Amino acid sequence: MMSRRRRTSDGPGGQHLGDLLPLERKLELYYWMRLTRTLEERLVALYRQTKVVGGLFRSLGQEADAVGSCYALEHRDVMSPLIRNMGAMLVKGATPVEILKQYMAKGDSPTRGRELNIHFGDIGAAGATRGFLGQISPLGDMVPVMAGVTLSFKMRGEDRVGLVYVGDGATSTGAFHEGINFAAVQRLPLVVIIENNGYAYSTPTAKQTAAKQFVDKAIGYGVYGEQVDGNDVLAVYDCTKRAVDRARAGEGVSLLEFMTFRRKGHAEHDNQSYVPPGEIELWAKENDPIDRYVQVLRQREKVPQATLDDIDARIGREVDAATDVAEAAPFPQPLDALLGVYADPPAERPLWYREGADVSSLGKERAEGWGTWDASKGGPR
Amino acid sequence: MMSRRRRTSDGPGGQHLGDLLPLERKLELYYWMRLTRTLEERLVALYRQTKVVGGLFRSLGQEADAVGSCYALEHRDVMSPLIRNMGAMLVKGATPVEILKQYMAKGDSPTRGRELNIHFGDIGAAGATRGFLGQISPLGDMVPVMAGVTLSFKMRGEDRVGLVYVGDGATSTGAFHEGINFAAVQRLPLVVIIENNGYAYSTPTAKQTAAKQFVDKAIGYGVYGEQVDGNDVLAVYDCTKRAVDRARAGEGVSLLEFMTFRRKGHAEHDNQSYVPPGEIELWAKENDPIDRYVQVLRQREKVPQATLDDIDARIGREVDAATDVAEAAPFPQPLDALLGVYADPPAERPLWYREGADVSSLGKERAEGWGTWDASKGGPR
Amino acid sequence: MAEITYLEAIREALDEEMARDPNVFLLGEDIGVFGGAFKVTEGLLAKYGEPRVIDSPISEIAIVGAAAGAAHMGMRPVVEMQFIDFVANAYDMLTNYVATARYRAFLPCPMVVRGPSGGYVRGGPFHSQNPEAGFIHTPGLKVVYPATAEDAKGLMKAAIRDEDCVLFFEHKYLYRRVKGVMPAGDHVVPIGKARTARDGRDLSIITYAATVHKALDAAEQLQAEGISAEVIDLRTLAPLDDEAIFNTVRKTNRVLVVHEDTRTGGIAGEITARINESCFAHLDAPVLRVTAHDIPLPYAPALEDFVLPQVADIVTAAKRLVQW
Amino acid sequence: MAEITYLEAIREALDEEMARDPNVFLLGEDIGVFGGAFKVTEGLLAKYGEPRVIDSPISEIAIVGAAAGAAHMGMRPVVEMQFIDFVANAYDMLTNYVATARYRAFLPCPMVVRGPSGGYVRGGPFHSQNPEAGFIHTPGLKVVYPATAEDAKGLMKAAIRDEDCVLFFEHKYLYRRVKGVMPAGDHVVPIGKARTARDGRDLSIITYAATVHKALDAAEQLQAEGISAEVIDLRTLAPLDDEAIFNTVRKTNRVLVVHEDTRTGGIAGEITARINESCFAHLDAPVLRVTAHDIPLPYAPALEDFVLPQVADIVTAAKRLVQW
Ligand SMILES: Cc1ncc(C[n+]2csc(CCOP(=O)(O)OP(=O)(O)O)c2C)c(N)n1
Ligand SMILES: Cc1ncc(C[n+]2csc(CCOP(=O)(O)OP(=O)(O)O)c2C)c(N)n1
Ligand SMILES: [Mg+2]
Ligand SMILES: [Mg+2]
Repeated sequence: MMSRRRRTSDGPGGQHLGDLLPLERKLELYYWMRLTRTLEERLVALYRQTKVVGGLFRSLGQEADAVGSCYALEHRDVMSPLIRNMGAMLVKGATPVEILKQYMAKGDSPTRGRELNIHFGDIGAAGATRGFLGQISPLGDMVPVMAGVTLSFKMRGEDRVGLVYVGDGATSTGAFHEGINFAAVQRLPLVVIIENNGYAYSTPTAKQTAAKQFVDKAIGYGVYGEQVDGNDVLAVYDCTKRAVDRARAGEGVSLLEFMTFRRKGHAEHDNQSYVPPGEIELWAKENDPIDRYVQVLRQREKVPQATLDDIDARIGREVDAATDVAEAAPFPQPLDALLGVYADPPAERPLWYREGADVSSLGKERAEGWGTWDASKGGPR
Repeated sequence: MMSRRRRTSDGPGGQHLGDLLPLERKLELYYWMRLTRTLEERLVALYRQTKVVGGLFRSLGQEADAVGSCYALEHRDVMSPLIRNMGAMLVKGATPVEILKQYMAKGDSPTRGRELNIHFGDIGAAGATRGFLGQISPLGDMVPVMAGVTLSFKMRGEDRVGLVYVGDGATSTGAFHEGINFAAVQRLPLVVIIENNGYAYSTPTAKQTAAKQFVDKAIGYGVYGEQVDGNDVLAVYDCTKRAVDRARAGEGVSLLEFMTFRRKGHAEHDNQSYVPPGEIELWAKENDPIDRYVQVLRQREKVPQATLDDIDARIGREVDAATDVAEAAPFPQPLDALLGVYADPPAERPLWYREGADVSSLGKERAEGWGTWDASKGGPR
Repeated sequence: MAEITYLEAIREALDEEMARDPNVFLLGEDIGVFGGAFKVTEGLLAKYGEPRVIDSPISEIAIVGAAAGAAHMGMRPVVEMQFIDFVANAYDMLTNYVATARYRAFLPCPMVVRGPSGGYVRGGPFHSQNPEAGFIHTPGLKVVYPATAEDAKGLMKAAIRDEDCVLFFEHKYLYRRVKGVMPAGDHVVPIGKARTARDGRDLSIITYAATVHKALDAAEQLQAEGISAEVIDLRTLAPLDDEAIFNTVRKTNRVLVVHEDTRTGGIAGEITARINESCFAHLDAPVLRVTAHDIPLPYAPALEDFVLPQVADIVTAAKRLVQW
Repeated sequence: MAEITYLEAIREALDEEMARDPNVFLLGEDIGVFGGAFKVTEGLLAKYGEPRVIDSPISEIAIVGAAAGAAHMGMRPVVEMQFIDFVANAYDMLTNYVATARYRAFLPCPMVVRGPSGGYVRGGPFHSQNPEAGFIHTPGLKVVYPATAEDAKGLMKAAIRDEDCVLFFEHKYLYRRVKGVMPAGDHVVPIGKARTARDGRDLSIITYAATVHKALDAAEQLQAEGISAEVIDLRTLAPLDDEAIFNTVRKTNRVLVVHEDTRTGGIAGEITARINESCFAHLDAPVLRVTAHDIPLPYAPALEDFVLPQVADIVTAAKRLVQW
């Protein structure tokens, strides 16, 4: 199977699927990208106020890749994000309030304070759920799991497609390999996206693979492959839509490589000392996905600046409102920890020395752990 | 990196590395292939006499691939075989006596009765050891381990190369993937051979991968790839030698695919009902690697039949002698089980209820287990 | 009703559950055309067709992960490890992904991971393992390990119907050696309940799987010497049946825990701790253990038999216990 | 001599051993330029250069497998799991390949697998684990888990010099919170020897890693109520220091085992079994356990603190024990 490559989006004459979207939907893409960025900026502020309990992960500069790809899915389809796909989750229906509550470990967060950051989902029957599946930390594991999700689609003859993201680093895991190979052999309706953002934590791509490009792995798995400029939201949409359509038509797995760049550290505490000087600034200046898309909207689509300003303002209000709700939400009660390890029994019993003990003081220590903001550094700037 | 493909050996005009071997060495190749087959046939007889304690694994029809490839190594190089690479082990210096004792679980077998079949090795400093590393059952695991062996060569600047075999089935494991990727990134002097014998146990290649051919995986790992007719011993030698030379020259990892066919079941107890009728017979008739090589030797190299007969007779005597030695060897003593789990302490203590107990009757039950020959079926035919 | 083997009992359970519930499907290496390395799934491909009996690549991570994904969507996957030893390859997927799914994300994960386990068959270090300890240690998983054909069937049916992931260990030494007559009707054995395999007064032997039969042999020998041993077959290892354990302790006041797994870190330690915590006053002697030595299981018969627990060991230990 | 942290003590050990033996090298994710997620290996790339400090792809199977291969050839690899939680991905390689290498094939496998472990840091279910039980259960592996900076250094040096594979758990809560002055000279702490962290008469608290400090705090509180608690820091979990355990039992006759790991299948069970077998007559009370609940570790502080053992729990359990 040949792998097609598009390093950049087609020029103004190219009539690809992204270009053909009506303006209203093109503005939605803008909304989701801008919301992603604004919400993350809000999270940074909350992190510096020590209101984010654990680490904070950014997708700055990668908003187009997450948003454009997920936008190619239907409501009934299922998507499994990674840490830099908050944008994809928003498109699929996750709300800013949910995300803020998760990061702040609130008791009514989607995981009731059990899991951190954007590790949550809403998956099940088409229509009844929003169709995104929460990740776990061990990288690559979601590929086999999404193979199973799409296997169920195939077995039941449901017209649904799956999409799973992995980073350049995660491609090195055994789980990625076993999962995509399994899906390929079974011709499952699955799109696997490799977000090549140049680094895995501090490790540059050259130390992750000897392949010239990740899309070259497609042929070794016998799947359709395509490489695309991940910072061009319309090209990303176009490329993903094509793969999604293939999957829906029964043509099996696709492997897409999105070329992008991680402009922030692995998490907020990482100062990116390993990145050659100037590289981050260059991407910020010349290849910011939102800036680029604003150009397209303003110049090609003739969208007035006021329209974009209105959207920005709306997002500001939404994020403010969400923050208020999330901040006001209660923390979980210690005894809630006992519920639901199994369906049966529905709760664990407290250990004998806790039976009747006063546990109200638990969780008060601000444990400075890995990746948490050091409060002594001061609040938001 | 381009992958070269040779589905068949070059015609009579092709002057490849295999053809250039002096006749004496060409006859060695014949010797090793014939020895492999004869020794395995002896093992079948012993198996049916219930003298092989566990299962029995054959490489019938794959002798060229094991022998021709390993023959491309130097004494100082290190090779890690799989269950169908007894031929490679013989080339690397394993003796028939060792193999017979292993299968019969003798106390002075290379693993003192601890491991089964050809799971044994002799690895360490160049010159002091024969340079083959015993496998374990979990498939794919030897690829990372051989990456480590060759990493030590690179770190110490030793002029040594590693070679590791995997089956078509083993390519689906996470260990294979992580190991070859690691070796590729580190540009280690490692040759990875995929023996595509059409089946993994009962699973045909089409259910193992959606790729057209395994050699297509080379590009995805950024390594040199080549496909070769695995039943043409000279072509196998040629192809492997090229990869070994590349490794020695610092050009990194190669991925070779050998096209062959497993003419016996996964193990002796497997009746191969899953193979389409006629396929085994066709390979036996038209593509037996020894028959094919005899043709080359007789017709192109003008070797008299008597020369081959002499070799056969010598092999018969060697295998007879080895059988006598192996059969006469003692079984291990129960207490030997306690030695050497750790370097320190050098022995475990017997559990208290065994202290001073008479253990001489242990091991007398003929436990009919998985893959063992059912004695009620009678002796060798 | 005719007697069937432990192995056939498992197959019958799979068959009945596949017939009952279209969401039940099988996934594993060589389980389709070939019917599995031990032929447990033989005939099921012919009966239920390919979408429900899937031959997979050699990919334990993918098998377990795909089962989890399908289980989230309402399917009821039953996956085979060709030998349970290879479940080690899926350890991350099982302990990190599957076991935590319900708790961390309210994801249902009803699935069964089954496979031939255990020694006494000259299988060597990688075809003889009893890796249950690592999973009993993992909150979120259930673990069963039947000793009889009846329980093999009934527990398999319960495992398939369970709302959580059940690791189902099948003892390969028992596959064809142990037989039973299946109770009529929908025979389901509840998970979490132990069984008194033999009534006794003087001491309790708590065990499971192949060593249940060794314990019964030992009890027979002890009887001849006037010692009455009760044998408890745990059947389920997670969750442990505390009530059954404590009841037998309160009855005999002397406990021998027997398992085929290696000694250090095996489940006998956990059982001893629970007995200490809950029935210390009822103990007339320490809880003792008969287990495998702490050694990778060797291949040669004399070595394997030395490492694994034998009937004579149980007899010796039981006598010491009653003489305490 | 200046005080250094637990984390710096580990770095010092790595540094000294790399200087001493050219065969020692480091392998792991982001350990080179970045110096590791927690900066344990910071500065070592600059000092020893690339062939000896290798940044690997995200491949725990390959990292552990390659270490084993290099160890066979006489190298002394020290590999980092970025978080010890990910050692689950290499479970097959460690338990099947590495642990059995010497026994089944006479292959030396001197290597160290180290990584940040443990909770109390709001790391959630995949950055807080204590997976030692699965490895203690595996013959052929050694397991250490230091509680002090001095032991972190001395045990790391011993681990690197050991002829077998040592899993070296580093508690991330202690990394920067615990400090010590390193003994002068070549400071090596032998593997397999426990340490009396506090002398006492009335009961023994046997523990290791972060809960050593909780136990010491509890002992302080108990002292105020007139109860004298001895605290034993195991330091090495495999092989267990039976002598130290039995000595403290014979001295105080009352034992509380404390660990941060989940309860069922944790090492407390093993310790209880050994005490039963060897010192039953010396027990004036059952061996009791204070452990984590059997729950995947949640993220929210109130939940995490509820699941994990706290000082108050140790105090409560200790009082019950002395009143038995
Ligand atoms: C199996 C496993 N090993 C190690 C880690 C630790 N880790 C978390 S993120 C990360 C880097 C991921 O890089 P990449 O896949 O490129 O994603 P990116 O962060 O660039 O989006 C690592 C090593 C992990 N989560 N899982
Ligand atoms: C990780 C793992 N899973 C399953 C098995 C069981 N198993 C042993 S051999 C085999 C088939 C191997 O096929 P292939 O790699 O093609 O080698 P061949 O036997 O054809 O030479 C299987 C599934 C195993 N040994 N390891
Ligand atoms: Mg990346
Ligand atoms: Mg094969």
